[in-house]
Amino acid sequence: MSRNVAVLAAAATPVGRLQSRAGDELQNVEHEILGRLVIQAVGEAGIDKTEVGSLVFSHPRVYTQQLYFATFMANYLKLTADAQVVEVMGNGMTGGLAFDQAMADVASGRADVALALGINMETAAPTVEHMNRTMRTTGDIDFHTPFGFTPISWYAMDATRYMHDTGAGRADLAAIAVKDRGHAALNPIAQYRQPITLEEVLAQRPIVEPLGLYEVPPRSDGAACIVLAAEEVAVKLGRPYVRIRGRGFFHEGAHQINESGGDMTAFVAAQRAAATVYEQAGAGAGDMDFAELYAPCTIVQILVAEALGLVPRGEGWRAASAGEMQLGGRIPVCTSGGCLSRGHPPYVTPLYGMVEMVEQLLGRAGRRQVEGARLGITSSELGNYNAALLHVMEAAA
Amino acid sequence: MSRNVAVLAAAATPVGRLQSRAGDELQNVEHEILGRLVIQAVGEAGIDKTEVGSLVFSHPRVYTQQLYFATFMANYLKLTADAQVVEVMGNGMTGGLAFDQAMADVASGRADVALALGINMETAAPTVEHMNRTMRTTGDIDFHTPFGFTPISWYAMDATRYMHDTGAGRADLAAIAVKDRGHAALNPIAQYRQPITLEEVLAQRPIVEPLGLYEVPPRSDGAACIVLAAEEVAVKLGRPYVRIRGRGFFHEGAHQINESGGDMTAFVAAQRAAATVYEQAGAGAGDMDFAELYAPCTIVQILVAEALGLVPRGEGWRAASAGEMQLGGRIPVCTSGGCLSRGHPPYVTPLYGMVEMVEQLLGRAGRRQVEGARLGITSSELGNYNAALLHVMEAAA
Amino acid sequence: MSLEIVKVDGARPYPPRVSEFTQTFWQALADGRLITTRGVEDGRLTFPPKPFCPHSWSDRVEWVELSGRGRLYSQTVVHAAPAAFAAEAPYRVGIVDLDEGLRIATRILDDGAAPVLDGPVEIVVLAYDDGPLFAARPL
Amino acid sequence: MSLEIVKVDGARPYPPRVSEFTQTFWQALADGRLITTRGVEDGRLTFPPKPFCPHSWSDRVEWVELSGRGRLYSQTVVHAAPAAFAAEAPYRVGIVDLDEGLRIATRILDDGAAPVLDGPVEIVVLAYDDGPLFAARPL
Ligand SMILES: [Zn+2]
Ligand SMILES: [Zn+2]
Repeated sequence: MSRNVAVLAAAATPVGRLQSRAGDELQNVEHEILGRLVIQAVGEAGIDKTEVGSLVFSHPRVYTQQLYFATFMANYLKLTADAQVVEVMGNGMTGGLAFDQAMADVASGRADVALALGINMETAAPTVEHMNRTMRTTGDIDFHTPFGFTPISWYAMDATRYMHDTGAGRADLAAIAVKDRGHAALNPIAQYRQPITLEEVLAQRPIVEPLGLYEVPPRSDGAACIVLAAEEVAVKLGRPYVRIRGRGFFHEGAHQINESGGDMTAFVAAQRAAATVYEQAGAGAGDMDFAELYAPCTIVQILVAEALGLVPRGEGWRAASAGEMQLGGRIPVCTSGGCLSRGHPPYVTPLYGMVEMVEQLLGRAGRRQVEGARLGITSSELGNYNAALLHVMEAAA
Repeated sequence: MSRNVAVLAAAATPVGRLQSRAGDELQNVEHEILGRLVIQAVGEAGIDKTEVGSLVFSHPRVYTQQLYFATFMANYLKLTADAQVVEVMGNGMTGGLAFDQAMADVASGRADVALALGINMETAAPTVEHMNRTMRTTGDIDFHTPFGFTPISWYAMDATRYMHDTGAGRADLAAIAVKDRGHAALNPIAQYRQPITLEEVLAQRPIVEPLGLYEVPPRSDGAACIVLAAEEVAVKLGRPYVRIRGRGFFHEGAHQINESGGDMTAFVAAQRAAATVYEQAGAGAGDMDFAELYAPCTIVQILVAEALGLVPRGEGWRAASAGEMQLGGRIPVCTSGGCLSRGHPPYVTPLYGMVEMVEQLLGRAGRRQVEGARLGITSSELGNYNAALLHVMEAAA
Repeated sequence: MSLEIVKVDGARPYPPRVSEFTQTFWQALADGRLITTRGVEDGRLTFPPKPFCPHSWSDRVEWVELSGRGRLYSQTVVHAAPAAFAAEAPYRVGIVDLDEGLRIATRILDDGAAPVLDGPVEIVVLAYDDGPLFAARPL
Repeated sequence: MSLEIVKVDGARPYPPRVSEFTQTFWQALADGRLITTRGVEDGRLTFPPKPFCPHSWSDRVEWVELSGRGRLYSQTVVHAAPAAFAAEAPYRVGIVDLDEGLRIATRILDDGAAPVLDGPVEIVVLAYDDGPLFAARPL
């Protein structure tokens, strides 16, 4: 990076069911929800709207009626920009790419202040119809989809293989769901906050074996806005901020499976991106105080934590069961409650990850605060973690 | 920019009707078309696939069945990337943003080689149905679309106002269509190559008054891939290349109309972006040897040429009628044939503009070669040119 | 300052969405009043109405009634229409600068002849069976 | 090396597209042969078949027949299925490492019991009324 980038503020709606049905007399419209968040976040940052130079949106879902949403929003907010106004799209990485692009605009000097923002509305679409579309996302529609693969079926196959290779049992994976719910119970913007037991998780109906209902993500709507700026802007403002210490990306040139074989549960892309981000940050896995990972299923959280070196390879399930990944443990993971309990509005899920980073690093996470949180890592992904985008951030009080 | 960026090569399919109908036994699939172009462009660049670090795609149309197209393509081509793999979207600016993002990845040092690429397939969708969607793009769906505004209706209102303000007649605008067809006749990848007369243009049925069928863009499919690299990579290769000299962007915080009023035909965003790009390039409008503009209608080409200072404000119609904007004229504009005759596959149209820049600046434009072309400017837009993205490039033989 | 209400048979071809916030506007329109929001602090108008002032981002806004008078800035006739509007084509749309300094886009009611740019227009309510829209009519 | 052809009533729930290039694959499959492409210069296989070698980007490729034998790398049973596949749910899908070193994803035919990972499987043709798919069956 050519200059340091700070995160000044973040705002998000509680995750849940926001989308109106087509016939509803009064409609929840995206621009009103997101507009409010932009004004809130920029206000909290202490920035004037004229200072914003870049608007990087996560592309909205197909259900969003107002198309060319980014430029529509620039008009709605009467927000000029001299760096760029753009929507980015990359599956589960979408929100991460928005953040990353806003960061790049600041780092390169194109903009002094940039917004990464977006809204994901989808819960009014019935799940079986929604899946008719999402099955076309996570696989080759001619050579995978005709067999009936769904997005989370790939993660389920990760689980099957991982259990075979490591000896982990179903309960060892399910422990992640219990832990995440415990975190969500402490997060006011989480979708599911009622604590659950391991027995309850194991008793749920199967969705994609061996994963049951509580081990796969719920359907969620959400919206968020993150304010990034040159560190010199942050310093002038004189308030606590978050400094981005490093960024790593890798795409392994595969989608769901690698035709050349290999260890599917190794999440090679996350390993490679981690090497880069730790090098840039000048810090290693052992230096992280917490991690907010993009992990739509229990198994994914274990595999990403392993790939990032936060827990030993093949031993993540033991770390989870031993409580190492929970608040108060050695390396708290997904203190927000994660995809499973904070909720998973896919295209903005990584932005919710950034929100949690900011809350933790500014010491504003309330009852779920990681004590002494100084350094954290966040992730997002394409496919079955065939690509990973990572950011390491630190508190700059 | 932190380091100079070169364009090494470009490949594109002839613009036309490529999309299959749903029922066709054999389907033209996007990944086969685009995959071929990637291999061709990277091959012509003299680059090995392992050197590519960034893949920036224009988001495909909603008709594209294979979703998460970018990561699917990375797999199809077995192309790893350590900078990013992303789809970008911004209306008529989409292809321009892909190019711009690939450039930024190289400039910042994230990647030594980056691809800007994409495919736009839409012609199998009947126009009246297609417009049911596009009317939701270029306006507020609650406060504009209910009145029946279509994307090109805004340009038509530019024309009405411009004629009122300047005294230009319909024939003065229509002259652009004749000129562009003359250029397209010399372009092997143009969609419409049969020369037309002014009388023929004026005799076409009205589409959005005062514009008739030949003054508005055709429906088109297309695909392109541009190879960008650090200038040091280009120098090492020892072949002619194109150097990017400057980049300008501005969004006026409005969408189609500005609620605060003002001169709608001034294209303020293009004026502001032009000031930036000329400053970065260290060259002015008068230094440009040619321009390849994003101009979906005759009137737009005149107004952008004026906003960029290529012709005097309010006098572009005189310059057009006097032949100044045609090949051999003072400042040839849209030597490719432009949106009207080269064709207009919207999300990749700006990439076709880059293809023309490369052909002209490398002296490979054949019978439509601008003699001594050293410096050129290209544009793309959001809305009714409420935002503009400009690049100035030069030949580096 | 009541607007003329013109009855139109049938439903709106592409009805606007109504949110909890914008319902105030649409209800007023149905009653023959064109209203929008104004920033309380800076007195600046916006259209469409918004729950905040887009100029200053203040959330202190108030509803105000507009005169419904203005001048025609530009216009066109749409011949090639989307499926939703095919039955109405060709139809005239335009851009109007309201006397209060707001630029809006709307349908133009005419007697077939092209209206004169910069000429005065008035806003009328189009009362469809399923709800209101508005339009500008040359004076 | 002919594959067993299993007749399935009805049409494929989500039929693959067939391009001028891939029709060779689908026609062979209908005839009971699993084929793919191999780079002529480096001899490397790819799946699905491609008009170029994805390893070297050479366009010199040739069609070769595969043994249709391999081992099960992983599997799952899909209970929550998209609308297109709802009638078939629950159904088993999996990942197979073919003997030739190619990893593919496909439907798994089983007798109800979970197949053993790393166990041998064979590819069979599912002959639907509207065309073929393939599947793996534990041996
Ligand atoms: Zn105000
Ligand atoms: Zn090869």
